[in-house]
Amino acid sequence: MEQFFLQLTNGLAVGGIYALIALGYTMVYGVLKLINFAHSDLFTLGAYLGLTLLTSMALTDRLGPFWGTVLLAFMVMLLIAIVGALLDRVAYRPLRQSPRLSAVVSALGASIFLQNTVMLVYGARFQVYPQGILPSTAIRVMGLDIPMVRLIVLCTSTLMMLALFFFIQKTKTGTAIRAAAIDQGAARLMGIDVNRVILMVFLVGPALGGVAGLLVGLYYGQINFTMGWGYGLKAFTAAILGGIGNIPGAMVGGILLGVIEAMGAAYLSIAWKDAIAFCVLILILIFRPTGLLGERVAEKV
Amino acid sequence: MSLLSLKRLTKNFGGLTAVNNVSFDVEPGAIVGLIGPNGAGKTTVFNLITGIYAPDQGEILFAGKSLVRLRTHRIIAMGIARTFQTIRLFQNLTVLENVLAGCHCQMKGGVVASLLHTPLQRREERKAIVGAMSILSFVGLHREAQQVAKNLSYGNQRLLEIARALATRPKLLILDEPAGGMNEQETGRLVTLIRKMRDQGITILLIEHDMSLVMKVCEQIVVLEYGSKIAEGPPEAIKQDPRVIEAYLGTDSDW
Amino acid sequence: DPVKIGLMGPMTGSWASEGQEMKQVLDLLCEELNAKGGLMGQKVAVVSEDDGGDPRTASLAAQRLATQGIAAVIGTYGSAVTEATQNIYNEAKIIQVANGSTAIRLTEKGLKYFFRTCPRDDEQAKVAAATIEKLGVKKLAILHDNSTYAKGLAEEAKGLLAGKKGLEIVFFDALTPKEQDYTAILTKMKAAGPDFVFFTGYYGEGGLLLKQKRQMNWNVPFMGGDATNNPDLVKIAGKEAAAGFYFLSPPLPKDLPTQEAKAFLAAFTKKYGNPPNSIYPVLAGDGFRVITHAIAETKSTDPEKLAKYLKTELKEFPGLTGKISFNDKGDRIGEVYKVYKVNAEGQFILEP
Amino acid sequence: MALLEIAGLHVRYGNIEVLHGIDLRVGEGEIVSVLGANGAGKSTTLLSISGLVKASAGSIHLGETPIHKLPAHAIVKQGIAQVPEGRRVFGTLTVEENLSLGAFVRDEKGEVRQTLGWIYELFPILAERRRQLAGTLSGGEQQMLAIGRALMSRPRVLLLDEPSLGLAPLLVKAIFQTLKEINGKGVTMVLVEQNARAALKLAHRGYVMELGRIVLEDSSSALMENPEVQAAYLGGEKGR
Amino acid sequence: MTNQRTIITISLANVVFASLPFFLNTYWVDVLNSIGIYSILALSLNLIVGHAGLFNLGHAAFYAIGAYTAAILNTGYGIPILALLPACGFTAGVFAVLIARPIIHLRGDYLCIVTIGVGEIVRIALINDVFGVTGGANGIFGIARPSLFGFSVRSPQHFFYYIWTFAGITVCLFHLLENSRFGRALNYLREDEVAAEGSGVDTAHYKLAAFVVGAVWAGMAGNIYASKMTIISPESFTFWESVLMFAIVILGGSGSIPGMLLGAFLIVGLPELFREFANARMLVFGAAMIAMMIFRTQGILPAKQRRYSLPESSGEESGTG
Ligand SMILES: Nc1ncnc2c1ncn2[C@@H]1O[C@H](COP(=O)(O)OP(=O)(O)OP(=O)(O)O)[C@@H](O)[C@H]1O
Ligand SMILES: Nc1ncnc2c1ncn2[C@@H]1O[C@H](COP(=O)(O)OP(=O)(O)OP(=O)(O)O)[C@@H](O)[C@H]1O
Ligand SMILES: [Mg+2]
Ligand SMILES: [Mg+2]
Repeated sequence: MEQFFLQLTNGLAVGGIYALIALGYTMVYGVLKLINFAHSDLFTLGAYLGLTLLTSMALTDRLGPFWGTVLLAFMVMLLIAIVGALLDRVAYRPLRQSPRLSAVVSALGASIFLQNTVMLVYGARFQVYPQGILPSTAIRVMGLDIPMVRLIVLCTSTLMMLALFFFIQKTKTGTAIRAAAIDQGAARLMGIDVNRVILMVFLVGPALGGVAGLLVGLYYGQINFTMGWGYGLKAFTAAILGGIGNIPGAMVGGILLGVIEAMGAAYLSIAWKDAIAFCVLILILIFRPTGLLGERVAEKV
Repeated sequence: MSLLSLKRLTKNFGGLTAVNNVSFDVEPGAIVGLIGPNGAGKTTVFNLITGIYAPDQGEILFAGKSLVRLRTHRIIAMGIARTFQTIRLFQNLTVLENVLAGCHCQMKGGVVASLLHTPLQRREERKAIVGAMSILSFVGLHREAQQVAKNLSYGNQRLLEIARALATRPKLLILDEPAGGMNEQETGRLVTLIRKMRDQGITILLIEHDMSLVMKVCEQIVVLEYGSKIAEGPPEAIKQDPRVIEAYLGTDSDW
Repeated sequence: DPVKIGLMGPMTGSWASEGQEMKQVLDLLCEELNAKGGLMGQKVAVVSEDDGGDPRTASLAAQRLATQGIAAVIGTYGSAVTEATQNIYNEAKIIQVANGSTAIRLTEKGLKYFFRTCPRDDEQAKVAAATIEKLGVKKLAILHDNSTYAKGLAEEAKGLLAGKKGLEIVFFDALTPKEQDYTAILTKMKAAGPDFVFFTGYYGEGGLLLKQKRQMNWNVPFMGGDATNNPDLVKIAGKEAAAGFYFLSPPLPKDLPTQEAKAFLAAFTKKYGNPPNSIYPVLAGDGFRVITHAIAETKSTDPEKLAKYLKTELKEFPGLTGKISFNDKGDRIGEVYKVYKVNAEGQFILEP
Repeated sequence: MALLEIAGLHVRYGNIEVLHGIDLRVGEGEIVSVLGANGAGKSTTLLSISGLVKASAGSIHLGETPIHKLPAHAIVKQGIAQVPEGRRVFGTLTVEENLSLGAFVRDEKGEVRQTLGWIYELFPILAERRRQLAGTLSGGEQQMLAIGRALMSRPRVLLLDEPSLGLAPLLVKAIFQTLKEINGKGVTMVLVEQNARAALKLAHRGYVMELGRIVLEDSSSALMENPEVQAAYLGGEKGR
Repeated sequence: MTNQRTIITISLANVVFASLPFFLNTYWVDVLNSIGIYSILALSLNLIVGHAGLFNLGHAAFYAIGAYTAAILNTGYGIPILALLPACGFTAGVFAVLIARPIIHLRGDYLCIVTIGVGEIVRIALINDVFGVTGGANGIFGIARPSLFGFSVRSPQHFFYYIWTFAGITVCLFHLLENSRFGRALNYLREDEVAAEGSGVDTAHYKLAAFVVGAVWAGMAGNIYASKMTIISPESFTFWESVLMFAIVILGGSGSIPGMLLGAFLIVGLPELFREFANARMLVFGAAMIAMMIFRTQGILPAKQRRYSLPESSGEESGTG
């Protein structure tokens, strides 16, 4: 039983990170129907930029761990958002009118490019975050030691997701994003500036990915230039699991995937953990072909 | 025996009953119109016949055989062809290839025959192209045969849909608003075409809101409202039917 | 014409850090050699190719090197990658000295021109088993990462220890490398109740395991294979968590009393600002030194002569990682492995 | 002074030119109908007014403002709304969400609500289906939604591309009636219709397009008397 | 006649290409071999992605199944590797049926993630030495070289002719396949599934068939790869491999056979050309990928419309019967 709860909190924390990254995939996908494979490398870049800022500006020393980290997070979000928008400008915008899969290949190229940029700039070795920025204590809940960091990670990601959810569902810009996701031409006829919407998406999505990178760095302390692939694949899986293009879906998918993995590792086999996660995914999709909260299908014949 | 007969057909979408206990028959060689206000369930009836939706209740018999729960392509192979309310062509393929899609179920060549281009396969292919071209001439599109479908004008796209449907050699052809987006002149040509098809022995069931067309070509009309059949009969009777006038035609007797 | 020595290593991809440092080491040694006048009156040049850490790319890299008139090739890191190139070099009659490929079967094929400066997995497994027995372990957990190397080592050790009296292997499984959260595995392993854990994977995962183990308040001692020999392990885990960690490794240059090792360490640190991070690039350096020594001694780049020299005449060559001799299969002879332990300051201390 | 003035408009798709110099004027408060065979370029003309396709030459002015250089969303802000060909409702949004998107350029919440109420009065069936996904509406229902959505922005100029397409006869009448009323409130309209008789009955003036050119321009009544127009667009016999 | 001209050009190009091993050094010949294998893989994936429009990012799974079938049966039972060619295609095809059947109804990106998942499951299964026959992470070594009538294919030059003969046959067969009822049916379902079904095309059947034919060829490519490398390990069948194949299809111009060959030249060949850039070579490659896609958004050699020679008497109107 103890194992179960430990694995659960563990799965939730990892799932929270998957979900944060998944949101970036889902947002871009929703509007452009593009699987932004480079998103995972923006996540990596977020982790590295976070490290640079952390060590060069000593924010946490000056402002204390809490406010320092918050400020750091905002700076990382800002920087990665800019990179995201640039990426769109350079690699995706010229492909707006072309077949969907062309942009996917461009995204793959961008992913290779970004990953190797990080390698060349920061070196191929592991980089290590300074210790002790996030509290290393555990809190006792019902006789179980649950590390604080997990709660922090889970709370941060949940907060960001909720904020995004309200932004998309309740604000005018959010509605514009959803409309542009369905039919860009019609959206423009409503007076929506589609280019602004896309820019918005490429600011917000990568920003969330960047924050996820920072969280990973702070939480695990170790980052490397190839870490994006693994997280990216998981996050993309999570986005699909929840129903791609669907924001609550990405959250549910991410958290669920984290928990499935943890449970698979705990009760079945560690070595087969990823295979188990993919099997569950396939099973779910066989029975719910558009994911758990999949897009509301509205194709009328 | 009727060619097509619907028996107490019902289809629900969530809480909405789109088709409610509808029965009617289509006799061989007839031209039957299905009319009714928007959202009455006409397209849904077509989708039930062609297996895109499965009915919640009721029976659909085609030449005595039940169509319920058959996959669409099987139903097509049995001799029913359709066009769609919103045009659904293979936009990036040529006009000829669009028609060849209709020929598909007449042909047999499988993977291996295709890989090796066996003589049998080649003969079959030849025959299909000849057939497709004659259908294109029949609807008047043979000059556009090698054009990409998306470059056709709207009216021609509608004709191409009909050509594709004809290529399946249907006994029954069902047309969902074939005249939508056509002007008078084009509608006139469509009327001729429909009659010509009937003369070839094809039974026709059509949905249309253009009453001039419906009253001109249909011999029998079925009227739906809110999913239920409210009237059935020849055009003259339907024109006079007070319920139909109230629900659909309006009092103005322009037609 | 200069004497060309090939270097095949992972310059990109997941193992890029190893390959790039291999190049640093060889560049340094080559410079030093040229400063001393080169070989047979010629300059020496290092020709390096990227194998991407993947067998197919490696086979192309090998073909490419094979056409460039190299006298010998150093590398590469991964066993499967090396294996994909062995035939190519062998058919082209080029001496290959691998530096990180420890899989046993590489030298069991009887290839004439293949050598390696790293010891084999069974060597290491023997030392590991002996150490574990010496420490009086009762319940052992073995964790690998499913890579050729780690799994091979884990299975060898398991084979050697299975059936030993008083020792039970309570856990044997693999983690997925390149992930960051291993608490699920640690939690599961802890439930099996081992009093000692042997982790055969790499330092990145090793550091995280130590760190996360400590976060769970679990105090079981860990031992790693030679792939955990990397100062980054301590950085990743943190000094507190890394303290008390054992690992096996060929002796580090800093622990060698020889002149060569000390000089190399100083020169490397001077040129690149830090001591070498991984032991494998240093082993690549040994490969380079052995080969260039053989060329100097035989005054020839003829592979037959070189191979013969290496197998029969080279004895106790003072390498950067200790004395080097090769047996007939091309394997390095002698007890190479030492046991290290991390102290409270995070330094690697040679166990007596 | 014309409210909307198109001069020498050329439009090309890729390297095929489909409009070869269109001149079209719409006075304030006028309804102008555009007739023409399939593929004549009627929809293209409307799309270029809205800025969804860009002119390769020529100009479009709304009052004094040249709008052919503006992006589509800015043109909507200028008060031009369109009911596009093929309806293009947002299929995975609800009816009500679609309608509120129609009012995207408007800020005053209260007035928007009022307009919404008015639309529901015009098309009661939409009120019934307000929570249904637009994509599952029947063809005619979608057409109503598209018209309602365009009206939500309270446009000065309304561009209608075959608004009667797929609508039941009763409803066609009702919609033309509605358009007349809206026009009475000062909304200027450009109406592209295959149902030429109804269109000319409603419109003040009309244009006839053929193969990307305007070939005829006259008052509606004159066009209805024109034998060529009668033959091509009104049907030889007594049409609808 | 233009037709004759093309035939002459193609034959000439073939002769020039076939003489390449006499001019190039072994390394470049081996690069061409790699390109050949990827051409075959891309051609097979092109059926699934390019023609049927099914988003498959797990093609390496079929490739792996073929390679492992060859390796296991050859090293374990001593069956000649060349004789195993059909067997490899067969197992990969059977695997495709088993896998594709339940997932075939998934649309677009859902199918994509499932194929990625299948690819990963296969790779993980190989690493974990499933059924105890795959050799785990070590893989399988000692695979025999192909030999035909006592002639053994050994050197890269030999493999050049072996691989490119196979690739040539594949090109011819797939060209015929594309220009037939089968090829068209795949296009119909790519364009509009509902309309295809509504025209009487059994869409589920053709989706499955596309997967199977693609898998069969990938399986045979796996056999060739295994015999060329003589050692295979799971590292050669990662997600990255699937990505490469996919990139070849799209970059080359999906649906176009010449596109596949050119795409393979670019995707496999460019990283080799970029060796000059040392550590930055993949960076340059990534940038090149973006640039090529932007300059040729439809792919480098996009598919052309099929042309049919029409019957003479298509002018006058005739009946439908
Ligand atoms: N897939 C679906 N999900 C939910 N409701 C649906 C679906 N398909 C149709 N409906 C509803 O069923 C009713 C009947 O639709 P149908 O398309 O059959 O109408 P129709 O008679 O063809 O109308 P029109 O003449 O406007 O095309 C409509 O109210 C529509 O909203
Ligand atoms: N996106 C496009 N790409 C290429 N050609 C197009 C495109 N859209 C329309 N065309 C072509 O431009 C011409 C004019 O088309 P348009 O849609 O404006 O005609 P229309 O008068 O509205 O006809 P309809 O009555 O069929 O709606 C036609 O020949 C059409 O084939
Ligand atoms: Mg309908
Ligand atoms: Mg139009």
